[in-house]
Amino acid sequence: MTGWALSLFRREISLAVRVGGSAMVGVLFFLAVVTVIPFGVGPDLNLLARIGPAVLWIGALLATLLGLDRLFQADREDGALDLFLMSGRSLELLVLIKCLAHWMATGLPLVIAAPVLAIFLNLEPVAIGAVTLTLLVGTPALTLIGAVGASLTVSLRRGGLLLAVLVIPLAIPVLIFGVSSADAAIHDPVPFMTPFLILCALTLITAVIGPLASAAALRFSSD
Amino acid sequence: MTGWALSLFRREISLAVRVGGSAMVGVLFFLAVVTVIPFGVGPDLNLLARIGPAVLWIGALLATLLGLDRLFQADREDGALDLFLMSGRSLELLVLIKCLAHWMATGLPLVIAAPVLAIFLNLEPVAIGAVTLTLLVGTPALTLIGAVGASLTVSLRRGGLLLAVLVIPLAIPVLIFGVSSADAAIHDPVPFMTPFLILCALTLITAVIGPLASAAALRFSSD
Amino acid sequence: MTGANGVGKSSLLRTLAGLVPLKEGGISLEGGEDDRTAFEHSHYFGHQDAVKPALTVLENLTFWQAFTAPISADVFPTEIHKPADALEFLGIGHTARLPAAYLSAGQKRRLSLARLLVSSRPIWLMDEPTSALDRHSEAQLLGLMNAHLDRGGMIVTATHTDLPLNSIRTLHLEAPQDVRIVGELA
Amino acid sequence: MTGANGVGKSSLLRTLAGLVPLKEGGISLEGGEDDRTAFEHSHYFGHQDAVKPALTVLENLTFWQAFTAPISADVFPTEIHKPADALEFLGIGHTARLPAAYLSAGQKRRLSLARLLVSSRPIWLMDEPTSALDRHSEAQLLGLMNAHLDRGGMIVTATHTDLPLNSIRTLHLEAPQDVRIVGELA
Amino acid sequence: MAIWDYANPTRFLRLVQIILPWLIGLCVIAFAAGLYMTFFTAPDDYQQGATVKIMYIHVPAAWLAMMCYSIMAISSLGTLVWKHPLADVSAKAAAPIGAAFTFMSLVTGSLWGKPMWGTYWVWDARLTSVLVLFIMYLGLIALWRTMEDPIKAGKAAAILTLVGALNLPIIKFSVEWWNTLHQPASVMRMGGPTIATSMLIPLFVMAIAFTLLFFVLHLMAMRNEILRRRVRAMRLKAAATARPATVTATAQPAE
Ligand code: HEM
Ligand SMILES: Nc1ncnc2c1ncn2[C@@H]1O[C@H](COP(=O)(O)OP(=O)(O)OP(=O)(O)O)[C@@H](O)[C@H]1O
Ligand SMILES: Nc1ncnc2c1ncn2[C@@H]1O[C@H](COP(=O)(O)OP(=O)(O)OP(=O)(O)O)[C@@H](O)[C@H]1O
Ligand SMILES: [Mg+2]
Ligand SMILES: [Mg+2]
Repeated sequence: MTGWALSLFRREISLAVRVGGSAMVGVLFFLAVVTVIPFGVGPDLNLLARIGPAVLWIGALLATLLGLDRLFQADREDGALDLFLMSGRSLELLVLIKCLAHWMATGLPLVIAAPVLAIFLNLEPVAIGAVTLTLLVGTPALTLIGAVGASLTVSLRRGGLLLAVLVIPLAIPVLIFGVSSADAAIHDPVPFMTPFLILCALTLITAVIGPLASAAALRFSSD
Repeated sequence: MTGWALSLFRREISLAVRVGGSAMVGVLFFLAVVTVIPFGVGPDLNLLARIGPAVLWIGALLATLLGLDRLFQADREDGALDLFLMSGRSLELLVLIKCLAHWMATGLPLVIAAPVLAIFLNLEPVAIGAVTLTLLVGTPALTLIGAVGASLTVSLRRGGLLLAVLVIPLAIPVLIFGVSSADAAIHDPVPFMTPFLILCALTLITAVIGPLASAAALRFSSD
Repeated sequence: MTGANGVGKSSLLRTLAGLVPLKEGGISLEGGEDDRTAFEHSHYFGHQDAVKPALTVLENLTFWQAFTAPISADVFPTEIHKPADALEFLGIGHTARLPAAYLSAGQKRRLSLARLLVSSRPIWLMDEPTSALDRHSEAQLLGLMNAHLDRGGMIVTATHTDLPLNSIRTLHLEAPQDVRIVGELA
Repeated sequence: MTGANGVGKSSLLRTLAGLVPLKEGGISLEGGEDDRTAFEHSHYFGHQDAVKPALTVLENLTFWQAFTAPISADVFPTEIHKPADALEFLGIGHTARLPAAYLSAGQKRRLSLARLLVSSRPIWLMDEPTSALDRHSEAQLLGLMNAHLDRGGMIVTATHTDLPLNSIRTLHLEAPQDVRIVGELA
Repeated sequence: MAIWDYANPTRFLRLVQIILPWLIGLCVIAFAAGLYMTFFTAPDDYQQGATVKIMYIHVPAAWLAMMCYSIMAISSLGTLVWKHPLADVSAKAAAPIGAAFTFMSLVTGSLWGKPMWGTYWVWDARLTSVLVLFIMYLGLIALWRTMEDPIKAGKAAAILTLVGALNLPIIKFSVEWWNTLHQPASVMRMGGPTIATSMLIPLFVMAIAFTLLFFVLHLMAMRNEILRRRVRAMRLKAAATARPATVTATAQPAE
C-alpha cells in the first residue's frame, strides 16, 4: 500500500461524500424499500417479524447493487479510466481500493441504519444484533461482487438495472448465508457459527475474485 | 394527435426495442427480485402464496422506477432535449407520448411476465388473474409518477437511485390499492371493485399531474 | 461572435435559443410568424449532435423532419429538402441505411447538419460549427452557410477561427473587469 | 498526424496509448526504462479532461501527480513541477481552491493540461489538443509543446489545423480505397 | 405587499438581524413556561402515569412537522408562480427543520409507544403517514444536495414539493384505507379520552414555544443559506475573472 493507493482512497472518499451525499441516497433507498414492503404485505407484526431479516437483507442487497453503477462509469465518462489503465499501476489493487472506499461511504451507513429499520419490522433485540452483524460481514461481499458487474457494464449508459440483473444470481449465496445465520441466531436450535463462518469465507473469496475479474473486465472495456 | 406525435411514438418504441432490449432488462430485474425473495423468506409455500401479490407488486414497482432514469437523460445527453424544448411542440403531450411508449416497451412486458412469476409464488388462478389485471391498470400510473422523478433528476448522472427515493413515497397509494384489490379478489368478503376503481382513478389522475409536473421540470432543467 | 474561452458565447447562443431563461428583457423577431416565439424560428446547432446511435441515419433525420415544424419569415421563403437528398448532398448518402452508431465524429456532425436542411427555419444559431470537421467538410459547411445567407436567412455563430462568409458582422465579447453574477442573491 | 474525419487518427493514438489492443505486431520504445511498457512512458491528452467537478482544482491535480508515476528516458531528464506552480503557469492559479465545477470548458482543458506538467513523461499523445481553445490559450499550449520538444520529449498529435511546432514530421492518413474490416470474421 | 419589500436579500438580512434577538427571547420564555407547567403543574394521567409528559413534546413536534411542509409548499408556489427570490431559500431552509421535527415526533412517539402499546412501532395509519412524510423530507434534502446550481435545485424541489403536497391527502387517505382493510380491530387507537384543561394549557404553551423555535431556526437557516449562496457567487466570480498567465506562452516552463 503505497502513496498512490492512499491518495486514490482519499479521493474516492471525498468524491463519495461530496457528490450530493451518495451515501445518504443509498440509506434513503434502503429506508424506502423497507417501508414499502409492509404496504404490500400488510401491517401484521408477527408476519413482519418473521420475514424481517430477509427484508433487511434484500433491501441492503438492492441498495448496494443499484448504487454501484457509477463506480467505474464516472471515471470512464470523464476519461479518468483511460488514464488509470495507462498509468502502470496495478489495476487489481485499484479496484480493491475503490471498492473499499465505496463500501465505507455507502455500505457502512446501511449497516448503521439497519438496527433502526429493524425496529419498524418489530425484530427482537437479539435478531437486531444478528442481522446487523451479518450485514456488516456480508455487505463488503456484495460490493465486491457488484464491482464485477459495474466493470462489465461500464461502457453502457443504462448500467443500473442491468448490473443488478447480472449480479443478483452471484449474490444469492451471500444472501442465503446472511439470512440463515441471522435466523439461526434467532431460533436457538440451529448453530449460529456455521452459516456465519461460511458468510465470512464468502466475503474473503470475493475479495480475491472480485478485483481480479473486475480488472480484467475493465481492461477489455477500453474500446 | 398529429404527425409529429406519431413519429415521436414510433421513434421511442424503436429505440426501446433496439437499445439493448431495455424491455428485457426490466423483466429480468423483475424476475430476479421475485426469485430472490423466496431465498430470503424461506421456501414456505403458504407464506409465499400469502405475500405473493405483494411480492409481484413490489417487484413491478422497483423494476418500473429503476428503469425510468434514462427516460429523458438520454435525450439530454445527446442534445435532443434542447431541440424538443425549442421545437414549439407541446411539452406536456411529448412527455405523455414518451411515457406511453416507455410503458408499452417496458411496463407491458412486466404485466405479461407476472402470471408466469405468480406460478413460482404458488398463487391460485384467481389470484393470478387479479394481480395481472391490477398490474395492467396500475403500472401506467407508476410510469407516469416516475416520469416526474425522471425529469427532476434529468441533469444528474447518478439519477437511478435518487429517482426511486423521490418517487416511492408518491407511488405508495398506487401500491396500496393495487395490492388490496388483488387481495380483495382472493378473499371474497371484501368487494373487489372499490379498491380497483380507486386504482383506476389514481392512474387517471397521474395521467394529468405527471405530464404537467414533468414538463415544468424539464423546462427548468435546461440551464 | 468571437471572444475568449468562458466569456459567454455559448451562453448567449443558448439564450437566443430560449434554453436559458432571461433575467430581464425580451427577445423579439421582426418579420417572422406572429404566433411563434423568436426561438421557434431558429435552428440550434450546438456541440451535441442529437443523433441516436440505435436508429439508422435516415430514421434519425426523418424523425427530426417530422418533429421540427418548418417556419418561414417575410424575407425567407420555406424550402425543404427530402432527407435522402440532404444526406446525399452532405456526402453521407451511402450511410443512410446504417445505424448511426457506425458514423465517425465528423460524419455524425454532418448528419446533425442535415437537420437544418430538412426543415427550413430562417435563423441558424451555431456554436463552433467547424469544430471536429476536416478541411473538406469545413469548406462544404461554409458553402451551406453562405447559401442560407443568400436566401435571406440569418446565422448567429460563435467561433474561434475566421469564417469566410458573405456578409459578416462581428460581435466580440470581452469579459467585464467586474463580473457580476446575477440571480445569486448578491 | 492529419487526415479526413473518421480515417483513424484518434484510433491510432489510442492504440499507441495501449487503450486499443493490437491485432498483431507490437509497440516498442527505444531508450526508455526497460521494465516499463511503451505506453507507460506516455501521457494521453484526449478529448476528455478527467477532471472531477466535486474536487477542488488543486485536489484534482495533486491526485494525478500522486497517481501517475513520472518516467524518464535516455534523452529526457525527469522534471516535475509542483501542482500550484503548474496551475499558476497555465493562468488558472487563482482557481486552485475552487471546486473544478466552477471552471469553464477552456479552464478545464488547461487543468487537464497541467497534468502533463506535474508528472513528467517523455511522450505526449495529444488528440486535437487545440480544439475548444481560444487563440491566446492556443498560443500558450503551442509554447508548452515546443518546450517539451526542446527538452528531448516527443509529441504525437492528431490535428485538423497547422500547428507551428519546432520540429514536425507529418503523417497524413488516407482512407484506403477498399476498406477492410479486420477481426470481423470477414 | 410587505414580503415584496424584503425580496432584496440585503434588506431581508437586516430585518432578520433586528427580529432575531426578540424572537429568541420570546422562544426562551415560552419554553421556560411550558416546561415548568409540564413538569410541575400538569397532572399525571390516571392511566398513563408520568409517561404522559412525553405528550408535551410529541404533539407539538407532530404539529410542527406538518406545518413545516405547508410552509414549504407555500414557498414553492412563491418560487414557481410569484418568482419571489427568497422563496426557494425559505423552502430549502425549512426542509431540514421539518425533517428534524418529524424525526422528533417519531422518536418520542416510539418511546411513548413502548410503555403504552408494548412495542416501539405499529403500522398504524397515522404513524405510517408520518414515516412517509419523513421520507419525503429526506428525499427533498437529497435532491437539494445533489444539484449543484441552487436556483435550478430550488425549482426542481419546488415542483416535487407541490406534487408531494397534492399527493399527501391521497397518501393519508390510502394509508387509512390500507390499515382498516387489513387490520382487525386489534390496533390500539390513539385519540384516547378527551384531554382535560389542566393538560390542554401546557400543551398549547408548548405548541407556541415550538412554533417560535421553528421561526427562530428558519430565519437563522435562511440567513445561512443566503450567505452560503453569496460565497458561492463570489467563488464563481473569482473563477470567471480571466487572469493572464504569469509567464508568457513562449517561455520555458521550468523557470
Ligand atoms: C412513532 C409513533 C407516533 C407517531 C409518528 C405519532 C404521530 C402523531 C401525530 C402526527 C399527531 C398529530 C395528529 C393531529 O393533530 O392530527 C399525534 C398526536 C397525538 N399522539 Fe401520537 N404518534 C405516535 C405515537 C403516539 C403514542 C404512543 C401515543 C400515546 C399513547 C400518542 C398519543 C398522541 C396524542 C394524545 C396526540 C394528540 C391528540 C390528537 O391530536 O389526536 N402518539 N401523534
Ligand atoms: N450552469 C452554469 N452556471 C453558472 N455558470 C455557468 C454555467 N454554465 C456556464 N457558466 C459560466 O458562464 C461562463 C460562460 O460560459 P460559456 O460556455 O458561454 O463560454 P464560451 O464563451 O462559450 O466559452 P468557450 O469558448 O470555452 O466555449 C463561464 O465562465 C462558465 O463558467
Ligand atoms: N468502437 C468502434 N468500433 C468500430 N468502429 C469504430 C469504433 N470507434 C471508431 N470506429 C471507426 O473507426 C474509424 C476511425 O475513427 P477515429 O475516431 O479514429 O477517426 P478520426 O480520424 O479521429 O476522425 P475525426 O477527425 O472525426 O476525429 C471511423 O470510421 C469510426 O467509425
Ligand atoms: Mg462555448
Ligand atoms: Mg478523432
